[in-house]
Amino acid sequence: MNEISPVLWQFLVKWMTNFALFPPEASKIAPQMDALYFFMVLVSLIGLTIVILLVFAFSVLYRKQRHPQAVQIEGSTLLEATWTIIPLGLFLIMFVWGALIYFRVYTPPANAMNIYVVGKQWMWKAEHPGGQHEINSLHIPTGQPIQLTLISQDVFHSFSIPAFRVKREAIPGRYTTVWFEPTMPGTYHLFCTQYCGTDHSMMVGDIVVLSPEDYKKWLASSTSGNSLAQDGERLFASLSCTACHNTRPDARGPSLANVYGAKLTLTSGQAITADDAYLREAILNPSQHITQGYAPIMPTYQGQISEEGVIALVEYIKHLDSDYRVQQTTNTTDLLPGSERTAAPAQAQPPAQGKVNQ
Amino acid sequence: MSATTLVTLPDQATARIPKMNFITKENGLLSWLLTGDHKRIATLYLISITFFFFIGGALAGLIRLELLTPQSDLMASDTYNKVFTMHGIVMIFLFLVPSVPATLGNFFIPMMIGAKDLALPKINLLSWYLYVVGGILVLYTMISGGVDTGWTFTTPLSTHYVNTNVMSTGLAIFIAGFSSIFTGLNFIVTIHKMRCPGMTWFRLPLFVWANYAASILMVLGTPVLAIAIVLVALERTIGIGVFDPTRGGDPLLFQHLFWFYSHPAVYIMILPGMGVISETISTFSRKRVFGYTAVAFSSVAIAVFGFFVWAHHMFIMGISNYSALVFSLLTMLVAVPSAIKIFNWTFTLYKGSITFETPMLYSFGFMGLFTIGGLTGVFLGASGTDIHLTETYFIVAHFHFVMVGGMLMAFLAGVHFWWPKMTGRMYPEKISQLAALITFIGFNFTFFPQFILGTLGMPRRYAAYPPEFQILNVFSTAGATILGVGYLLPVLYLVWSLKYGEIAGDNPWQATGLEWQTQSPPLTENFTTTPVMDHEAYDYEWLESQQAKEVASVG
Amino acid sequence: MSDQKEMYEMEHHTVSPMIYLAILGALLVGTAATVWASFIDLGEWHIAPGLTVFWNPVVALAIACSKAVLVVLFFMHVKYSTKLTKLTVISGFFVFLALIGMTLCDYFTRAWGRW
Amino acid sequence: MSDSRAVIDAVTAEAHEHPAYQRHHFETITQQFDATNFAMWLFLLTEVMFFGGLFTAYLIMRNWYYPAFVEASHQLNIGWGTANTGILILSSFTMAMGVWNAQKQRKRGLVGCLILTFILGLAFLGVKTIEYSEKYEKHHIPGFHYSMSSFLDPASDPDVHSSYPEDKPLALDMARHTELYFFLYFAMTGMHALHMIIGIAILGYLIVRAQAGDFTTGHFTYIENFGLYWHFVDIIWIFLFPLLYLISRH
Repeated sequence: MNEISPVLWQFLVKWMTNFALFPPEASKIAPQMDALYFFMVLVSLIGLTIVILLVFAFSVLYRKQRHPQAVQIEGSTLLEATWTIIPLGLFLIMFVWGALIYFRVYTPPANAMNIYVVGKQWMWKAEHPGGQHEINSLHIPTGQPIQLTLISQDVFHSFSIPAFRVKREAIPGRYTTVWFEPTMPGTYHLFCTQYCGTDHSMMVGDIVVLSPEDYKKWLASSTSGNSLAQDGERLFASLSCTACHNTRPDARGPSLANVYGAKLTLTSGQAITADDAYLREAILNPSQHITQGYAPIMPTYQGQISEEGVIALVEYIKHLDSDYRVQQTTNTTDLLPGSERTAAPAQAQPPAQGKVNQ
Repeated sequence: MSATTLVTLPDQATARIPKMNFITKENGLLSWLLTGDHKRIATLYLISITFFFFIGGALAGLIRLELLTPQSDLMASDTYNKVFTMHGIVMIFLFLVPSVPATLGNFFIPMMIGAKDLALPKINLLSWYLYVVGGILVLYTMISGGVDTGWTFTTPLSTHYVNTNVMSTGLAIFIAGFSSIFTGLNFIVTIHKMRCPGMTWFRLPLFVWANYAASILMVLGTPVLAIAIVLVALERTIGIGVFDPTRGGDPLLFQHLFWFYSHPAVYIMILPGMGVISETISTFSRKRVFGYTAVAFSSVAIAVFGFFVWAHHMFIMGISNYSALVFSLLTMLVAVPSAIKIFNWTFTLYKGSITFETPMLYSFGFMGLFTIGGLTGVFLGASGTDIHLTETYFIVAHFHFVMVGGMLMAFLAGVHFWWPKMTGRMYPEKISQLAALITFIGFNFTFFPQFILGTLGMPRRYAAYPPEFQILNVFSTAGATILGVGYLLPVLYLVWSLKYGEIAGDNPWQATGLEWQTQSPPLTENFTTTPVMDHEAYDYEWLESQQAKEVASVG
Repeated sequence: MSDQKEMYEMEHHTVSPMIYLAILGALLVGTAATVWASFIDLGEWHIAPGLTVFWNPVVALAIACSKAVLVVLFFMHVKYSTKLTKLTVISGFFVFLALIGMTLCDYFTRAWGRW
Repeated sequence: MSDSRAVIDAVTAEAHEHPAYQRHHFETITQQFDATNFAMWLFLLTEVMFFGGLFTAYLIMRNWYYPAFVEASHQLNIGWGTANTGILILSSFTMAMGVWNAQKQRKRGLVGCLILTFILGLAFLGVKTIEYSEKYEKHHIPGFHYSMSSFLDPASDPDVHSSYPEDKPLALDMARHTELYFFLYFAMTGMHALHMIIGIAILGYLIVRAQAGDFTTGHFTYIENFGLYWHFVDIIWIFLFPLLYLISRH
């Protein structure tokens, strides 16, 4: 064999040694997803076997040589009902099971660490809360739920990590989220799976899952000096946002302290929770997102700030406590998982400022 | 009549092709190009879609060759993108959508219901011309540099980020879309209004039911694609857009409109194929289709439910989770009629008298591959697993199992089945059985590894991929070469048989459809007198008594 | 034979010009009504915070629908047509609503929950 | 099943001669009429779905950018819109009368009605041209030097401002979205006008044929089917009028 075709031989050896039917299960959701997957494979195999066996058996038993005269049968309501109801039942089980997983994957837990990801032709840019920027790679710790807030700067992209069994499209003009909890340190593939133009197949990267200790080391070694919120603060100042958004009694805009997670009432009477998506929209399309009691005087920043800039601003506003000076001193380690949450206001916390809910 | 075949051919020494038939009626190119005869238009369609099938096939070959190695070495990635885009556009809009309806349906629906022609012959011819114009525009696109948006034209990629021939492709699809609308419209009218005396709805062959269901989808779905394409074109030209997020539009709206057509479109593609299978399974097992009504209504059910599932293409694209829930549930419901069909066909074999001519082999191939294709569709319809499997090679494998393993197998089954009727001559049996086998093996070799690739996470539309996926890709490419042989063979021997095939006679398969009760090739008017349907569909006892009567009267 | 004649009669029912005239009148009155209604503030109905029904569009569309129904039934002879034609009209309307309704469902439920 | 029954009866009857206008592949003239009529209805269904995409887009965008859509729609002149609605309804009436005349085989009546319909159709397009040219003058045609000044500063547009004094200046980010309104306005009315133009062209042809007496011999299928098309175009307008002109007044 080896003499006949070394290439083929190499191939076979390679195949036998690397053969896998599914990628590693490196996140908490992966085994759950795989359970459903294997259930489906099993059902499919059984179904397929039944069909093949029946076709084969009938072909042998009722071939013309053995069975020269066909017996005309109209049908059988009972049989037909059987193969309507059983598949329907199985499909409905798959539907419910699938929907449960779907909701799990797209509903991040409250204690998740948030990382922003910007997709653009043809690279992924990840922004850690501590100000670490990465391109086409993502370093994350195990044992910690991680939420990705995705946005695209141009066309549709899709952030896919097969080893985690999660995938979410980064769409232009809107945040989408996905979360996962890595369980196994290692390096995994990151793909862009939504066709996005010429170098679509180059828009790949590595997901590096580290143990919490290694992750801390990595954070320390790759910090750019400023946290994301600090970047945001600079931007906040340079865009003169403080001219209106301040705590003075005659302020033209609402104070933004503790605004994140608060329930706001807009001029249209609509009640809305100030989340990432709201903050982004309020910066880019302010007139639709004016809090009740304020005049629609805020200019739009569409086209003036990049998506990264918006992310920095959102991150800054998120961490604005009543006195934003406190935030200025926040250093990278404060934003580590665990300590971070104490700084950010909890979801259900009522707004501290009276003006917000007038 | 031998024990292993049901083919009954007339005595070859004395048999002649009837002098008067639709082919010999008139001569000259113009008599074809200006014809109103549905059989001639079907022939024109058959030739043109075969042409485009091989163009699409050649592009598929290039894709597989490129994927032989992990690097993008045979082609640069933008060339690769153009190649797979053109492969998709040619195969979907110029082959799969018109394949069975416009050729076999066009030819046989009027004959099956005992009519002289489709209700609107001029519209029928017009729809062929629209198809040709669409095809020429696609060829023009290809020659003048191609287009690299993918066949899905995802906005804002197609509107603002590519500089290739989106406009001419869009126009091509717009025009080809109207071709398909007119075909569908013609079928619906014909089936409603042109049935011969006695041909009630429940005496219609299931092929007619299936095409009827597909036609509903064509008529109601295609215009939405047309308007979506118009909006894309307007956005590219005057640059204001409902699909452009930077101007306040929503790119997901394009997805909604696009998939409102393009999901039903997969049923447009598969339903007529299912109709073919109903005919062949019944004929070669000498039995009425098991549960005729269930099979008929399952076609209609697929057509109706098919309209309400489109957003399952958008589960991970940021539609609301609640509507994902609804669309996922409806997707599960639409899978059921297909399961019913598969089991009904299987039980048609029960207590039959089965022979294994080529159309039957293709039909068996269809049943196996379509079962896999359909069941893997459920993987993608369940919203949870869809997250992992969508946009990977799993989905590529899934729709190729349905479209190529299902539809193309059915198309070949149908072409072989009706070849003697269309041309008056038999195709060579042994080599065609071999071709069916080669196709089946080649197909599985090509597309089965892609399921594993997809599960492993290999994204679709990648010119270059991580090296660990290479082995399976090599298998896939190797299979594709086998598949290529499987598709070339029929062209060769079918053309050969036009001159050298055995003379088939009126009804070589002893089939019951009205189309078999007239001469082959048929007269321009199809029947000498308007037939009267006085029996149920697939009534083999009626056929036998009919033949007994003939023998008696001749004797 | 009688059956066919009946069919023929049904298909070719000639609507009397008086009916056409009456429909014309109704359509013009409808147009006047809808324009008139648009100049009046018909108010709104707060079902829940953020969910309000404005009556003006509802009334305008209701009038438009009734006008369309009149045109379809009388000018387009659907009232005198076969069940098939009626079914065709209804199914077209149904799929049209499915397109709009199910697409809007997505848009209206996007704000539910935080994704 | 009734239609196939009719065919049986027709075959068994076969008493009458085939009229000259019966196409060879139809058994009876009733069948021919039914078939073409049904085909026309199916074609109208495709048209409904074609406009369906635009209506969907309009509803979504109006919901999102309500203030922009309201103020942009104030740019439309309700007077012209109402006039056009009246014209189109009247033309639908004359068309229906045309069909009636064809059924009753009255040639002069038919030709008269068709000509009236033709004139009313042209009148509609004329009014539309006036409206479009107003938009052109105000730079409200999206994509061609689009100007937002009427919305950023309503007072700069005294004609409209006098009728809608309560209109407030829109913020820039909202004013931008008026362009979407006008895009949809032009897409929908333009698509409708295109249907009108096609209709008027066909109408011209039908008038010539009718004058030659082709449709007053009992063969009025063309007239009837064209009537369906014309009424359909009318119906589209019946919906466009309130959606674009009226519902944003309050």
